[in-house]
Amino acid sequence: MTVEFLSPVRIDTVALRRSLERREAGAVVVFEGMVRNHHAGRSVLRLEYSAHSMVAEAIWRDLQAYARAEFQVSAIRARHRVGELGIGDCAVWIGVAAAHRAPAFAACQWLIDAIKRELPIWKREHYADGTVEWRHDASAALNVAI
Amino acid sequence: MTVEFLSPVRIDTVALRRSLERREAGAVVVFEGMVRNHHAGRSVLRLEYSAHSMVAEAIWRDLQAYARAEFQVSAIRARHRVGELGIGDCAVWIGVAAAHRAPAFAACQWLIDAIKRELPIWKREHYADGTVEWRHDASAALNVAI
Amino acid sequence: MRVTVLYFARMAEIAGCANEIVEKAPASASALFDRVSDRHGFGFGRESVRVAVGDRMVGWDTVLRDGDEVAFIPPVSGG
Amino acid sequence: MRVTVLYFARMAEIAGCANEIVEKAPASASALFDRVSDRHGFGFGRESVRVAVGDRMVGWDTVLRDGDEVAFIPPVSGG
Repeated sequence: MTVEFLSPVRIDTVALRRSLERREAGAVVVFEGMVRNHHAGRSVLRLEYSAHSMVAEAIWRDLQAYARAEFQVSAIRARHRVGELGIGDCAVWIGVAAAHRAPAFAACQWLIDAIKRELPIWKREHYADGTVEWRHDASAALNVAI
Repeated sequence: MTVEFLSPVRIDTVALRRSLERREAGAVVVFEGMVRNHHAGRSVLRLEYSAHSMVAEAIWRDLQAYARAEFQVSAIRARHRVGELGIGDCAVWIGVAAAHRAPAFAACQWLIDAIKRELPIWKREHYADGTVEWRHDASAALNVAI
Repeated sequence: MRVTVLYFARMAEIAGCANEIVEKAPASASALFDRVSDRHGFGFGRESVRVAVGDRMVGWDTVLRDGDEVAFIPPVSGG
Repeated sequence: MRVTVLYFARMAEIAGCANEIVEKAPASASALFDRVSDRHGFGFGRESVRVAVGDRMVGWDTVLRDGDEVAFIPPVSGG
């Protein structure tokens, strides 16, 4: 089994980046999703992520295999946080190493889109007005086959 | 004057990344161009970068201003090495923070394309067969207006 | 036939639990969803929900087996 | 009129220097390029070279002034 995709503790972005070193790779593209202090015009204080871990890990392995087959890349690494996060915390980290930059950008962008669309992960936002809401984004309801 | 874009010493990627922290930014996209051990089927041992520094710094300021106006981004940071580099060294680092991921990806990709096309920087590759060559890529000769 | 049903996020909040055992479960995933939806009133239509059995996403016409772990996946918001 | 001309990369290698002073320089950037190209035999046509005066990229028909620092920019390979 591979290292797990979901992380209940702070994502070690420096170690992840280091694990992408490849002598043949001329390009590394990294995407980091951070907890930001606003959503749809509302002020956000903090949030929680919950996941169906077993399914999320399985789909992540499928996405990674698909990206390796589809794009000319040397290495892929990613983590997604679960649990409680504060503003500025890293919620998701995706890194792609490749010989050339075009496939590195394409794979990284495809992976974050697929993660947001496919993985059974939910965020619960705590707003400055005291309300707390699970987000179930309508656009994410579309079941797009990979 | 801003901090300089060209760096004669190792690029401190961790410090650059940290300087992109923004509470309103939900997305950070980073591109790193690394020295790879091959070019056009030939084995590369190391390389040097030379630049027309004054022009490179001036054009970089123009590119950055253009990207800030064109894309919805919060912050942009970048460095390009000059001098001698080994395999695996970071040659260029570009980081973009934005509220949303689409403009962060678009701006980062536009910036590396523009840097490669517009800036007066040249690499000299040392090959495993003992030859040393300045690279003057034909495709980079096109003077595309930004 | 007896299956375990898993709930997440707003669905878990409405059900008041993260999982429950359903005895005499219907044969298909869709019929199971209709049954637990009637009981809990989730407010999510089947067109916006996906279903997983074990670690795999499956179609609504999937036939369930005794002991299956069935998860209903409301619209996601990861990333 | 006297200008300083800067060379880079392969052009500097061919010229044997990174800069030189040109006395009685012609009035335009293009004429200056033709003159130094004739002298050094760079092998780069004007269609593949750009020109900068000071810290600015300029057109080939730019009129030069005494004391200008003129750089000829062969195809680049940064990044």
